[in-house]
Amino acid sequence: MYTEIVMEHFTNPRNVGEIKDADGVGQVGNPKCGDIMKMYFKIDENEVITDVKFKTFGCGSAIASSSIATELIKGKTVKEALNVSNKKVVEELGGLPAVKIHCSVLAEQAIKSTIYDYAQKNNKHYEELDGFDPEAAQEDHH
Amino acid sequence: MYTEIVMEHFTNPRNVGEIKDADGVGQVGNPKCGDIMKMYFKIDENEVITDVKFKTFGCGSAIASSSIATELIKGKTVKEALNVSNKKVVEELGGLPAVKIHCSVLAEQAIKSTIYDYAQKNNKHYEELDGFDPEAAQEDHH
Amino acid sequence: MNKRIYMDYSATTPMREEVLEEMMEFMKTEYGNPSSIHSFGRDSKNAVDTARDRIAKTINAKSREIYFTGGGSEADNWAIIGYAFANKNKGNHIITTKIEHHAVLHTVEYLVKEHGFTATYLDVDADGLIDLEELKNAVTDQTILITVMFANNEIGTIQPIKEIGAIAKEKNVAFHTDGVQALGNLKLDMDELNIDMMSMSAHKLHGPKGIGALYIRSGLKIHNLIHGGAQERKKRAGTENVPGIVGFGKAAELADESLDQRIAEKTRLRDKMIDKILETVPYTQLNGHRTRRLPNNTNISFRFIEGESLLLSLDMVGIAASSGSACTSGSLDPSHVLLSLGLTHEVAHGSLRLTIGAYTTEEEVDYVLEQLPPIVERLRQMSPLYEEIQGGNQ
Amino acid sequence: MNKRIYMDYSATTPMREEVLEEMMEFMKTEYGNPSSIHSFGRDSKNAVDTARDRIAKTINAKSREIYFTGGGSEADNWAIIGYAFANKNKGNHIITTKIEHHAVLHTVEYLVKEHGFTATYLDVDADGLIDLEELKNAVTDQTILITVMFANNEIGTIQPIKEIGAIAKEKNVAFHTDGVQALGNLKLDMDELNIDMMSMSAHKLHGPKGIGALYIRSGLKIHNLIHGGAQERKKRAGTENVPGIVGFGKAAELADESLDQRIAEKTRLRDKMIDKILETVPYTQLNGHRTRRLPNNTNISFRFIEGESLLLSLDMVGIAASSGSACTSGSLDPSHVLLSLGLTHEVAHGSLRLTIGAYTTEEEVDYVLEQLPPIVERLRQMSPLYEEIQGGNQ
Ligand SMILES: Cc1ncc(COP(=O)(O)O)c(C=O)c1O
Ligand SMILES: Cc1ncc(COP(=O)(O)O)c(C=O)c1O
Repeated sequence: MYTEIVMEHFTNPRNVGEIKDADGVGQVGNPKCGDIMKMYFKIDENEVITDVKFKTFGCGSAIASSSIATELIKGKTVKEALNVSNKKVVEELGGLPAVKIHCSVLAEQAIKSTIYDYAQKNNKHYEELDGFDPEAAQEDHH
Repeated sequence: MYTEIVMEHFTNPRNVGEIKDADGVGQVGNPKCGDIMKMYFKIDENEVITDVKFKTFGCGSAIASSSIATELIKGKTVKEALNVSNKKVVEELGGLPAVKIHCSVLAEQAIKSTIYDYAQKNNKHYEELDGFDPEAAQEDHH
Repeated sequence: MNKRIYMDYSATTPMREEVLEEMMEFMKTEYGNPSSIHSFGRDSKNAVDTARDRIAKTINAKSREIYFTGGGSEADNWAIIGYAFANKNKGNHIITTKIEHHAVLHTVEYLVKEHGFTATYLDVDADGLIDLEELKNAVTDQTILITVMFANNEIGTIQPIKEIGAIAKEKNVAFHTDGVQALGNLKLDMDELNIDMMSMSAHKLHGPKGIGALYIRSGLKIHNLIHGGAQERKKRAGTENVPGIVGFGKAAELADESLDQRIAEKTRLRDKMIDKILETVPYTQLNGHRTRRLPNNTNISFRFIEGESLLLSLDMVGIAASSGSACTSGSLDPSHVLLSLGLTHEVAHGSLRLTIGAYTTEEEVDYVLEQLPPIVERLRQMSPLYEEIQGGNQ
Repeated sequence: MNKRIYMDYSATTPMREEVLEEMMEFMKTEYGNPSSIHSFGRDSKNAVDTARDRIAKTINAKSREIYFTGGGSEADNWAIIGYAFANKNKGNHIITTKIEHHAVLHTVEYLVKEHGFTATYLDVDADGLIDLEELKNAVTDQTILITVMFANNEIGTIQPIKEIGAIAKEKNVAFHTDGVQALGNLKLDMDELNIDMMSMSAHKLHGPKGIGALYIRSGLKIHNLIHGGAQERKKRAGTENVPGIVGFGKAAELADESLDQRIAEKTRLRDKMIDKILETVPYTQLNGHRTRRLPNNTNISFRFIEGESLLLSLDMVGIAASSGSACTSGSLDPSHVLLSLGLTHEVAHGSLRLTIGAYTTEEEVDYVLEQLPPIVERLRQMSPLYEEIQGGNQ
């Protein structure tokens, strides 16, 4: 069902945890659907994401997607992080079953949602976030 | 499916053949239904059936029923032969499958039909034959 | 990790050795078609007859009331569709429950959507039991069939079948029960329970897959579901799956032997499992009735975690189990059964079903009890929902 | 008499050793339910996928167009009932033939009798072939489905499937064919032949009993026959018969290997059998087309004798065969197929079907050719019908 990479990330997820004084916190999904992803970013003055943590309630692929997504953006700039698509997540995981693609979408949205929070707090604007609605991202993604 | 007695009579049927100068010849059943029984009787002046032969087109139980029926009446009087019922045939065979009971009925009717022929030729009357219709006995017995 | 501990006996079971042994002859030398009159065919036919007798005996029915099918789902479909079509002149209303297996539920829904029938889906209480008064009140003059499962495959709850049978009889409505999980786990008596039709499936009781049966009370009017040859007294066409039938017969016989003793043993292990888990892991709840439940069923919700990741984690330590989480079924919602009990989506997603069987040992149960709590804790540590609660508790 | 010579391969076949071998793993250790996500389940699921690929390849279809069923009869019922109900808004007319297997014929009759459909039953000529013009003329604006069998199980006649497919396509009507006897005996290509649905059954090609498949062209609208779980991409519910599916896949693969060579060999033995019997036994006739017939089928009527007694006599010398006589089916009339050819009841009663398979040897054929004539003669000597003819000839 899952690729070895997915299983490896599920078994040893990178960057699990919280950041108490995070510069951005975002949460997407909802318990009704069975997936919630929460991310915490530390972002420095150069808009580089210096630290990332996540917590995920969800299936194996949701946890693996969170793990790989946080790896992909750690050390990257906010701009770069905003360009990490769900396709990229799927690619890096070596593929996901069709019914699990939404987990990768959730990961993409968790990144966006966290940066949105950072942008709000710091009065920043990123055109990649135009039209992004953090409320909607808490709805059903199936 | 069949009892050993049925199979034995099917394999080694008694009294197969014809009697050229028979005193009575009867035939029942028809090819449409897949069973025809023909019997030939020699009957002496004391109304004893001294010889019996049969020919049968039909399934295993039809052949076995003919065989046992001819055995049952050989050496018997006409009156006794008229009292051989299909039940008796089934009994002697150690039973027949439900769908094959009609074969034993056919055997009973073959006896009647042959005696009917004898009675006609010799101007005799047997009350056991009242109501017996040799034409009808050539119809479907299923 | 080479350990493989199977705790998913309600999904399917390994065949007993004696079952496979009896099947082998019919897979190797006695391959004849039972409809054939030559010796190959007659030997197969005798074997089918013996199997039918064995199953009939197990459930106190007559042999001629047992009809083999390709599985439990076919039996459910046949009972419901076959009875509904054959009796639509009497009425078009069917009563069932919200917690039936999909083989019943989707079949009833199909009749409603496509063939002009109407249905009442009875609610269940928090333990998964239907209300007998509600059932009685649901019967109208259009009602032709009541179909209520014997025991639920997810939560193990056993319905008051005898009482339902009595109501059906009193109201002159046919009563079908899905007995797939009950056969082999409980004592079943068709006459005592007033059952008109019961579905069975061999692979749930250490028999082969792809073979089931429908008990149909003598004289009941029912259309065929599978038309064709004269097999199964003209009620179910298709060359008989002789090895499967033989295996089913043997499995039923074995299940019936020392049934009481095995029920007691399974119940003991089940209770140990339930009690220990509820005791050692916080934020848990048992799903299904505490005592009126299948002797082999443990179903527990672990809050703040999702079932699929729990199953994967258990699988990595060699434990095979199942869950009512949506993620395990490919559907959007978690188990309709768990939701019918009143569970929230979140709690339903975090359910775990552990079902034991003839080969389950005490060591296996102990191993599960040892492995499960740290796995749950690890997943909770990753869960944002647990974080909230922990935060709140601080 | 310990000799057992099996000449009834069209009724069912022994499993090939390689088939049983592949099944064993799934009957012993890999017993998981393919719907389960743990390792037991995943291994089973992979095996099911492999089997599906193998069967798809054999008939030049896509894997996702193959749906497993509990046998050939279920496949026929599903195709016809499922398609008819799903398309009844388009029309209610079905075209079939008078020589279909009962799994088709009784299903069509059921739809006519109980569900408001109408049907045309095409005649066949003396060889068992339908008339394509008659088919074309039978299509009305109400016609939704043509179901014509690929090759007949009794007389072996192969229909002009490609031409029928072309007519169906031109008239925009779905085309189902019962391919149960064709698979393993002929080269089948779903695309080339314009087939929309085709029924298959594993036990006819040295696979296990109780497993079949329906090929359904992608996009075709069809109702489920068996509702319930999400198996078979939600089209056919029920826990997968994994060993059966694995065995079917292997059997299909083996049948496809060196198919041409095996067709040639079977054809040679068949022709020897037909020619020798017609030559050595008087008052005989071949049933079915002389060349457009299954490579394994010999069907001959022996006048003046009845089929069951012929079968019993053959069985006593160890030969297993079959007949179209009424006595062998428990029905009142001889085979509807033989009667449709124009045979009288008497001649139809005297039919014998000898069907060969992968294990048939030249010696077996020779043994049959040696045993058959004296048996026929012996039965004829007992027959009053033969007496008449003999008398006439004197
Ligand atoms: C032409 C044909 N169709 C359908 C069937 C039914 O297949 P099964 O007996 O596997 O259900 C058979 C064999 O019995 C057959 O020969
Ligand atoms: C209660 C219940 N009914 C019906 C079924 C269907 O049986 P099968 O999968 O053998 O078709 C199952 C198991 O899957 C079940 O647990």
